[in-house]
Amino acid sequence: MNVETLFALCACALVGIGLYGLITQPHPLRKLVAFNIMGSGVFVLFGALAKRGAAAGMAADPVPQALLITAIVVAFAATAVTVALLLRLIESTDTASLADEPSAGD
Amino acid sequence: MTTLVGGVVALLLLWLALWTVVARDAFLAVAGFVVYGLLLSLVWVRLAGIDVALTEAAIGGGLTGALLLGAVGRLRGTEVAAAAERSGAGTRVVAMVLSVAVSVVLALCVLALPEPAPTLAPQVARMLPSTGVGNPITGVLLAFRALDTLLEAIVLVIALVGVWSLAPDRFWGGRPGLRYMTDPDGILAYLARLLPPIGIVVGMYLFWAGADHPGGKFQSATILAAMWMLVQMAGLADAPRIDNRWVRGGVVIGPLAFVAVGVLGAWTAGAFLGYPDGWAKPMIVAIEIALLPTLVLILALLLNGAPARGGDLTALRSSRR
Amino acid sequence: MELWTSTHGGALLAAVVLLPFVGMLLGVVLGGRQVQRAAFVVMPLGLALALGIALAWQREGQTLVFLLGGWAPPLGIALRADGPAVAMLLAVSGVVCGIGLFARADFDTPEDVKESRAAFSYWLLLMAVWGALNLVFVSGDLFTLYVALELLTFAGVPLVCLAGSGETLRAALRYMLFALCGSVLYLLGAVLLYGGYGTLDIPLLAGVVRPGPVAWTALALMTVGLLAKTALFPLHLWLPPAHGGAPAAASAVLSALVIKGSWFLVLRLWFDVMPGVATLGAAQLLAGLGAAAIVVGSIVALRQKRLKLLVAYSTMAQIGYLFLMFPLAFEAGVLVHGAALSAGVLQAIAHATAKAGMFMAAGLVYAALGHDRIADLAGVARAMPLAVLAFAFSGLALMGVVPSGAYLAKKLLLDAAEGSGQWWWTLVLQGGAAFTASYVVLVLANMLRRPAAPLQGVKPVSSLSQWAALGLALCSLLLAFAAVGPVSSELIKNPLDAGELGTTLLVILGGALLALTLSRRSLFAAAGAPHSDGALRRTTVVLGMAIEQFDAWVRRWTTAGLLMLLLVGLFVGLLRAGQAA
Amino acid sequence: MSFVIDAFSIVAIVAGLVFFLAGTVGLLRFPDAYTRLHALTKADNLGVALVVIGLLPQVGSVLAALKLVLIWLLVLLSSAGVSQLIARSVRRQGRGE
Amino acid sequence: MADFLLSAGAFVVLMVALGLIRVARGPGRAERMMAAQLLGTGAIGAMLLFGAASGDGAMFDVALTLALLSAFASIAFVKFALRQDQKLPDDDAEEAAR
Repeated sequence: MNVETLFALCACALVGIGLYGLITQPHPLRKLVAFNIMGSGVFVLFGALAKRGAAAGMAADPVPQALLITAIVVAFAATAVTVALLLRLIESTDTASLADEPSAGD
Repeated sequence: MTTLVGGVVALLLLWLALWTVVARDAFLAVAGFVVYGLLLSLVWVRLAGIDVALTEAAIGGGLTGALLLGAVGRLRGTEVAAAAERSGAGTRVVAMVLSVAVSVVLALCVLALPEPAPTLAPQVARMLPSTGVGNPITGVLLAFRALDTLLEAIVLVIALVGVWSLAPDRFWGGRPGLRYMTDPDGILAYLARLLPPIGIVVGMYLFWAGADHPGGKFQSATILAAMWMLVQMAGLADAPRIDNRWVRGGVVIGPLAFVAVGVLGAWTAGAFLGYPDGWAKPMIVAIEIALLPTLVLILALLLNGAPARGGDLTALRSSRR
Repeated sequence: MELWTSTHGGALLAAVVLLPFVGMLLGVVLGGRQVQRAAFVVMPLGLALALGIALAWQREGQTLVFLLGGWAPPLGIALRADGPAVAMLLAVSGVVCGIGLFARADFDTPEDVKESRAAFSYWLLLMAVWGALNLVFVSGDLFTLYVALELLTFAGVPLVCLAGSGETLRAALRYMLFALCGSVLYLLGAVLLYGGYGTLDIPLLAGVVRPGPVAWTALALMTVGLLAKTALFPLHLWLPPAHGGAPAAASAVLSALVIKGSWFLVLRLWFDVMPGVATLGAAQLLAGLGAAAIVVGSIVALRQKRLKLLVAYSTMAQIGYLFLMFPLAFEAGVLVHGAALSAGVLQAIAHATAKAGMFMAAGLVYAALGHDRIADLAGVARAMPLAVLAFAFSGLALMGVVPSGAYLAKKLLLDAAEGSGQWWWTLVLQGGAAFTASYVVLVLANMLRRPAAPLQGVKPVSSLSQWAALGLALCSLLLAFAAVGPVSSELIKNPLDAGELGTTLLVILGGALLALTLSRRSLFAAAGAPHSDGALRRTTVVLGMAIEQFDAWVRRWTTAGLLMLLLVGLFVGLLRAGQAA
Repeated sequence: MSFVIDAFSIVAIVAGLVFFLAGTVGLLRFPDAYTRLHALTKADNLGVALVVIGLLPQVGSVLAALKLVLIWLLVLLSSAGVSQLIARSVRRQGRGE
Repeated sequence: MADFLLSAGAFVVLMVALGLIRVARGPGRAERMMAAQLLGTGAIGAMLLFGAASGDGAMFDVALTLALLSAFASIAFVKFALRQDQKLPDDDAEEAAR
């Protein structure tokens, strides 16, 4: 098996691991970490596909690699916004639960 | 040999990911994630993506790690409460089965991909000379798909506005995040005096190299932002007020200059974001130079978070009214 | 048709995307009161650009194309505007302007303040949402569309918690995390498509995509990811608290506009990227989820105590409506641009205008009374007739009364259902109108009721805001006339025609019946008075409670997450099975 | 000549690897935080240093050699500073024995 | 030579990977942090060896970036995670504002 197929398969597993954490971990910060793992799985998959596309004297297809840089920066921005939201939520309610409040009256 | 190295790295990566997801508490998960980010840059090197490896090393491991670590320190008691909401064993089994199923389906797709792989590399190789830059990734980011790069800068501005909007009214206009105490032992301050000059040199080097070799404004901006944060963490400098004119100007100068160069292109080359013959490289460099301060500022300010102290007094009055 | 060279007027597409963003960037640096001014400069300009695009599109008689930087796909990025895109561009510009007028009163920077957080953020985010939506409509590249989706999320989430209360922060965080999950699934699908076909340009992809594991998985992942962002049942866990908790001017943006972005992208994927991969079975599943959304959303709406939450659940139900057209758009086993697609776009526009008006009306009531408890709305009709009229008109428009846009959409879909022999969608379409009528009747009955004591302490609200709400509601109610060009005018009947009047009455009657049987409190019970229910109502109340419980269960994070994965599997299976057959 | 250079590189790199091994073993086997820290810094300082020294004759350009030295200096600096910080925080918590 | 460098890199990765057991076992945050530091150093070392093996000088840039950013992450570690017992200065400011 060549290195790109190996990492592509590894990336598929990473996506699954991230999904599992995203669904089962109750704390938002843990979900965020799981999201980042899942995201990196997608990125590695894209990177492996880029490596498959090596041609014309280039070691990899540069288009996916350029897109990846954009995607990594966007994922960082997403993480930053989520962390800010989470910290503000903790600051104002002292909880971080995502569940509905047991509705009291209205 | 290469496959063996790849296999070792892949196995480690999977183990770390799994461990991070199921770890006992949030600190462990984040510590695992930081290590995971370091390993990921090794993966990128194996995948011939030096540019991506640079970005991942800088953002994935460094900035995201610092962001998450900062959050872990401020969780207060929320983790204990969250543990009570842990899903039952049955749910976890179902989730595991479904997640594995998704992975398997994806793996089958990967194995079903056509051979030889479709690629745009030959087209990039053919068109790259007309852009005047030697690094194909810079060519894609700033010529062929310049719109994406412009939009990405705008994404960052919007994310920053979103983060700022979370501030309590009384702190609006003030300084974000924590005021770090000066380190009593002086070691941190020592590091924070020593590392930034090196970081600035490395950052500028990557920026300069980016036109023809791996590197570029993102990687450079991330390093510079990290150095600035280091100085802040050591208590040597404070985060800027968010109503500071220079901060506001710096945040938007990059995308605005990008649009301006794009309009210039529409005028001289007949297409928005186009470059007239022979002018591609200077215009690309101009965009990169304008984007650099914006990226440094926004990345650092995103790490700083929402304004949390020293708000404008008039705002305070009106919110109490 | 030329899809890979710039056409006349193509540059307008770049302008319409960048204008709101440039306004936003200038707003950041100008700060203070200038932010609002920048927004009010951008609004008429954006509307004019959208009109210019519509005119150029009509003159060219084909899809407008603009190649950025002159680079042709697959290397470069093309912006394209076809019929649906032009219609959505126009509608969104109009709605943004209406919401902008409404929001002037709520998000004004006070005189004694240099810059207020809420105003600064609101106007910037409004412009960001607008730019992102325009990009979604005209972008011809799947990765640019991913960036546009993220732009939309980052701009939409902070709008939820502008008020800053704990409950809205929680809603915003939930929205953010679920939406992020959706975008990663979308990106994963796009990555697979690139791996399989080496391009992300929509027409280029459409030419080369063949049914197979890669295409099936990609379409399933992207569709489910987008459904999570659109909040189609059962992936709606974030919608009710987010839309119900945000300030009215923000709810209007979220409900009328933001969710349309990801919905439109589903449309693009199915109709333009992979029309040959999509199968009737998968489309039936999509529309089936829509039908479930209508039933569950409407019944839970009836059981709400607060007006804004009721309107939020109504949004959930209306989202279901937007997906009913998918199985009706098949011709000879292939999805085609036709009457059903027009009906879908029309439905989206009708919902955008009506729902914006409805949220505004609810917000006005809340602002005036200081609460929005449905049971205590008696006497509001007398105190603020304009707002109540806006609510009533929006409600009628959503029900699909002639000559509203929803009416025309329903008509087109009914024809398509009849033509393709899918009689069950006729039932859903007609029943859906009755469900819509039910909560509108419930609210209006409470609003029109004579109060036990005259209403005290009603705060004055901006008349501009009231007129803006009424204006949008009227737009929706008269939308069918605007569509006369593309569709035959014979479809629009006189609203007082015996047949039409009969249908309208039947729908309202059905709605009233539903409201009577399923609402939280009996319609006849005066506020606070003891009231005994009959046996039938006792049974239906139990049913209503059961559905409410079911909704609460579906909206739990783990349930929604598992359902999301399950849906991916179902879509892959149905796409595969359909090809084999 | 090239044989001598290669041999030198191999010897230096293998020595570096030994220190990495020692660092890991120490981190795993040593009884308390201070001694573990001691083991860690060996890998940081000497492991990387020997690898860098071994690689220096292998790289072609002065710029690359400069980068190598800079990397080593950086690792040295941050390792020294950070281990100090760790040690102090361990002492402050009264843990370590 | 390239094969030797490559296998040396793999050895370094394997070695520091063993150090990960410390991240899992702890017991304190300091130990986990040490293991992370070791892995950072290891990744830099491996990157250098891989870079020399492939003859691609740009990999040294990655190692350089890694060295800078892992130092930054380590300091953030110490600053945020090891001093949790200390009160955050802005908490006082918050209290005063209330």
